[in-house]
Amino acid sequence: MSGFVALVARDLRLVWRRPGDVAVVLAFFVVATTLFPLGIGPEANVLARIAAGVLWCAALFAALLSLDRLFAADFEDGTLDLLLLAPWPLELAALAKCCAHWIVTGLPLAVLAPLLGVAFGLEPAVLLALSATLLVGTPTLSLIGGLAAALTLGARKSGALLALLALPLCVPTLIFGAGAVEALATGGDFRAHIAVLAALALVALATTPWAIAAALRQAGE
Amino acid sequence: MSGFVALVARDLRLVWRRPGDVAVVLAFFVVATTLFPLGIGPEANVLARIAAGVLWCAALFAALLSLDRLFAADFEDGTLDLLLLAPWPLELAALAKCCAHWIVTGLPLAVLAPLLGVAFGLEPAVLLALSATLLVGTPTLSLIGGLAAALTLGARKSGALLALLALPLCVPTLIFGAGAVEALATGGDFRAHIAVLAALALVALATTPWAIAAALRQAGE
Amino acid sequence: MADLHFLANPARFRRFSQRVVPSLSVATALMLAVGLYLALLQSPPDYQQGDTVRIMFVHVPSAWLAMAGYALLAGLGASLLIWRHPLAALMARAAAPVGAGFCAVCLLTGSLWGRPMWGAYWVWDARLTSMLLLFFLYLGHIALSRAYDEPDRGDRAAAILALIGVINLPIIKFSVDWWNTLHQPASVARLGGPSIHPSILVPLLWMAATLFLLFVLLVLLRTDTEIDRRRLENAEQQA
Amino acid sequence: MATPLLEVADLACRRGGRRVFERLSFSLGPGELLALTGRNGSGKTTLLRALALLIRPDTGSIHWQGTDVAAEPDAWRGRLAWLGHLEGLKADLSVAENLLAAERLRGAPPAGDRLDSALVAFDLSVLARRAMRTLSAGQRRRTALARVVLTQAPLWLLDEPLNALDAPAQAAFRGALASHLASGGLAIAATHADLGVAGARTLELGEPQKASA
Amino acid sequence: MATPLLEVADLACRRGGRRVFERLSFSLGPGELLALTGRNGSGKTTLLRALALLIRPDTGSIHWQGTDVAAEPDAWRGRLAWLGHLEGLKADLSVAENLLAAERLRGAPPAGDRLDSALVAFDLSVLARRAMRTLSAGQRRRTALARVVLTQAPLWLLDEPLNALDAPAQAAFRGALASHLASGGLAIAATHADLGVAGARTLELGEPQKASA
Amino acid sequence: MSTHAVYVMSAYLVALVILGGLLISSLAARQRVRRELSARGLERKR
Ligand code: HEM
Ligand SMILES: Nc1ncnc2c1ncn2[C@@H]1O[C@H](COP(=O)(O)OP(=O)(O)OP(=O)(O)O)[C@@H](O)[C@H]1O
Ligand SMILES: Nc1ncnc2c1ncn2[C@@H]1O[C@H](COP(=O)(O)OP(=O)(O)OP(=O)(O)O)[C@@H](O)[C@H]1O
Ligand SMILES: [Mg+2]
Ligand SMILES: [Mg+2]
Repeated sequence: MSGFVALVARDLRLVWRRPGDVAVVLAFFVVATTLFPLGIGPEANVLARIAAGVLWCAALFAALLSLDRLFAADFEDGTLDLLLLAPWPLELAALAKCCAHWIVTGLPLAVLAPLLGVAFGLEPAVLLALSATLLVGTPTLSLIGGLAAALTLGARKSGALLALLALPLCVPTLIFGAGAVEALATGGDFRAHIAVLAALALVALATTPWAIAAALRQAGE
Repeated sequence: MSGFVALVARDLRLVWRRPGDVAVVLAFFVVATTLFPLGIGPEANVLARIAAGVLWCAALFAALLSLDRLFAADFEDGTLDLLLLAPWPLELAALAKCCAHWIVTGLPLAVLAPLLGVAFGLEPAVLLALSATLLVGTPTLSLIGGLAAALTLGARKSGALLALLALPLCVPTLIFGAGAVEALATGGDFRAHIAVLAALALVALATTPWAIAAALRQAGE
Repeated sequence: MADLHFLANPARFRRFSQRVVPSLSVATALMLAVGLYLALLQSPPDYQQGDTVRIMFVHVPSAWLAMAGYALLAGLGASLLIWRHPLAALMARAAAPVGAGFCAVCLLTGSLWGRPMWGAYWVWDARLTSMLLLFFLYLGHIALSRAYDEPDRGDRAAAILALIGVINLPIIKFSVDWWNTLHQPASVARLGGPSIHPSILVPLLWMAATLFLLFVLLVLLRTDTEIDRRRLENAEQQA
Repeated sequence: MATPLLEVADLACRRGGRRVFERLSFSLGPGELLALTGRNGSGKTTLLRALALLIRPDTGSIHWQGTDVAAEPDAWRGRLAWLGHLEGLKADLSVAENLLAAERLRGAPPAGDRLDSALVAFDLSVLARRAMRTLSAGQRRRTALARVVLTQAPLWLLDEPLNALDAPAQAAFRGALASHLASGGLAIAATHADLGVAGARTLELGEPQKASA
Repeated sequence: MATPLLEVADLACRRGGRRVFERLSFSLGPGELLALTGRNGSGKTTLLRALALLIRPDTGSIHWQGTDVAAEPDAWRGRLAWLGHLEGLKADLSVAENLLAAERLRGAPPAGDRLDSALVAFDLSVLARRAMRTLSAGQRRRTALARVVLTQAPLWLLDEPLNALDAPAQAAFRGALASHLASGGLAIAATHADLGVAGARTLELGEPQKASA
Repeated sequence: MSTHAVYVMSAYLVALVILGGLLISSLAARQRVRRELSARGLERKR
């Protein structure tokens, strides 16, 4: 357990040493979101209609973009060997890395998204709902993305490969995340959507750490 | 000149060694495009309305995702030092790298995009126009993305930083690319849009190689 | 020594496949000839869908085989990771493109069916979408297993992916179903109901059996090739 | 010879389908150093990684105090200190932070004044607060050696520990190694140079057929 | 001493705001080897990078046959062979492909049978078609040395060339270096070990105040 | 066949191309690998 805390702390410290990295992911989120109005055109009714979907897609891309180095840096400089040699379960280490990743991306994304939603003309209640879905949904993205990052360790061109592996697995989260916001806006069952999101997060939590650990072990060979 | 050809050939050979890499970028393009209907919902009229914007944005992301390793691999294994020490202009080397990148991403993206357009319910003429705009527009993306990749060399989390740097610079291309398709669909001036796209490509060609070379020299220090 | 260990299971597999493949090929070819006759000539046009119903005879079996194929990948993945069964890796490598191929057939024939029936090659319907995502899962598996220099590592990484993917498949299917029912376009026509007329059911089942045999044949052939290829690589490395 | 703590029997490994060594057996008692030598590509790194359970050997067994290490991998890992070709140091953290983080990752409490003495031993005190990325090759290597010393693990696995070290740093390493051995520790080191420790045993890896000791 | 080809005058470099060396002057004639020695962090790598124009020196000048190299950087680069801490080899290409690609990148025609002799010289013939990523540390280093030999450049800049090499490979390197020098080439090599070349000059870098030669 | 024959025929054609392509490429790969094996004097065991 102390190793878990130490690993989260070390990753956060590494980020703290370069606060720009988080800023960059968030900035990417903002820029990507604003691209769509540029590509699509400024009609207000179309924009409000697609806002939740676009924001969720942008959050997904932002999370994935920041994931490609999750284990790669440790792999390339030899730290992964040290993690593999640490005398406590690798599954915990995997979880710690994903946890740190969520703290520095998922959490800020959830805070930031409502601000962008304003630009798409969303209602205050919908903005809150957007934030809530991201809060519940992004841990799943970090876990699934972490698995994809571990699986692609040592493979070349891992950026695009990672996205190819992670995106289909993230689809349910995306659907229920954007769907929840949509449900609130159109009078559907918001609660049920959030419950499904939470269930997805639990499934991911129960399965991915083992898979990530297995992937890391074979990357170390 | 022979060095230019050699560099393009070497990069293409590296890709040829792993033909999957190109396939992966294209697959990412396809997967990313399909995410939007999933986030936004399946209504055919909304989807057709936003198709050009979404496809252009997805092409942009695909190009950027595949860019993050453009110089990074050469940087990390010391090949960049060798390029810097090669007795011919670094500007040519920069151009060669971007050229190879365009051949393996921009070109296939332009071929693939119309097929995806079908899923959004676009007309045949619009599909052709989409392909044409991508053909003229993607070289600009490769050049600008190459500049961003060079600027972020040695920075950590370069994936997101790269995207952040490149995206704003790519906005004009995106607007005129998506705008051209839109213009054709709504009876606007398609020719004028394409002309602007071509002009943007020429400007990029005339400026970025120098900037990339400067950035690479900087990274070598 | 190690070569013998490596070949222990593959050798047995090869004896088996060599006995089966010739008769299997003949059986598949004969059944295909009969099946095509049943599907294209003998069976009557549907009263509602006209001749397009004939697309069903390839479309539906490919859908079944594509789904069964991914389950096979997951099973092979488990047997590679848990029992380190050397043949499992080779067979997974052989089976993934075959499954992806059947998935592509299902998607494309479905599209070609959709155009006359729905007026569009593609609609964002639940079934279509989840099939598309299955195709992506196949692509990810294929790309991952070939993304490494050491084939063993690609095999194991892909095995992990297949296991997680198969957990996710029902989740994907269920979520896509729910997603779609929110905005279901009313125009989606669907044959079905409990009673399919025997004049359609017979060719359908016949083609399903035929394509199943083809699937098995392809996997056997490709596994055989993978064994040889692995031996070739080993020989190259030893040299 | 002291009673063997570590017993390796009949080990065989392959890399990329090629047999690197086979029928390799040796044992090591407290206070003993085993120097791995051999041509480039003879399998020194491979052997070290197999001992650390980072790669799975083809055949063979590794026993520590009579029990198979594969049975309790976490306990075994707790007994190892590892120095690879790659140093495993974060470019963005300072020397001291890197050492502290490595200790904590092993689950050990922060090192306190042991840290200071390790820094002094490898002449790193003035560099302690410099970011790793600004260090020279030898300075990085010294930091990695300080991490090895800090683990207080009974068995050191070292891959070419003298690489990039200047003469005083080599002497510092020899001193640290000697006191590790004197206090009953074990060490296995791959090297092309003389480690300069009296009474070291040597295992020369060669062509697969020849390897044994 | 032969007439100097390379003249370095009053060179000073800083890294991260810290002065590494200053007032460094030396000259080198045909057939001469300059061994850079000094403590870890004394600036050997920095000096080599400055000579290759990879970093910009604070003050000072570098002349080749009397002309300032900064005036014609491309021509100067054509005269250099570079071996850094990092090898600059592509993990996905084979040994032979890496060597050919490096040659072509220098703008030279494909090396032909020179390639074979370089492979033979460093005992790489059997590895020629193996992908770089499957090689051991020393095998990689030998490939990098073969690349240096292939350039046929008059001035070799080598950063710790003996790293990770086994004894036969070290001998092969010494032989290649000797014949390079015998044919009138120049070489500057940072090293902590003895390069084993008779008549080599040594430049010891030290604390900034002390550096000069 | 009547109105929609185009779609039916192209559906069967697509299936033929994909599945036939799989079959042909499988056979070709098998031939190629076997030839290389025997070129190396490694006749197939059993
Ligand atoms: C790209 C488009 C399409 C895709 C991806 C697709 C996918 C599928 C899948 C996965 C199944 C198997 C379901 C199961 O047995 O569990 C299936 C069955 C079926 N599809 Fe499609 N389909 C497509 C288009 C169409 C069209 C246009 C029609 C006709 C209007 C159609 C009619 C059927 C029928 C009749 C079945 C069998 C129904 C049953 O036995 O449950 N499909 N399709
Ligand atoms: N990842 C790999 N894939 C395939 N073969 C490998 C791999 N790593 C090493 N090898 C091969 O295994 C053999 C042993 O390599 P190893 O790294 O153990 O050698 P070493 O004794 O450490 O050599 P060096 O002195 O050069 O470091 C070498 O022939 C090498 O080419
Ligand atoms: N990127 C950098 N930023 C700041 N300082 C640096 C950087 N690189 C090196 N230094 C510092 O400059 C000095 C000289 O480093 P250099 O790498 O030239 O040493 P060196 O003589 O090659 O040492 P070694 O024998 O360890 O390789 C060292 O004190 C080092 O800490
Ligand atoms: Mg080694
Ligand atoms: Mg140095």
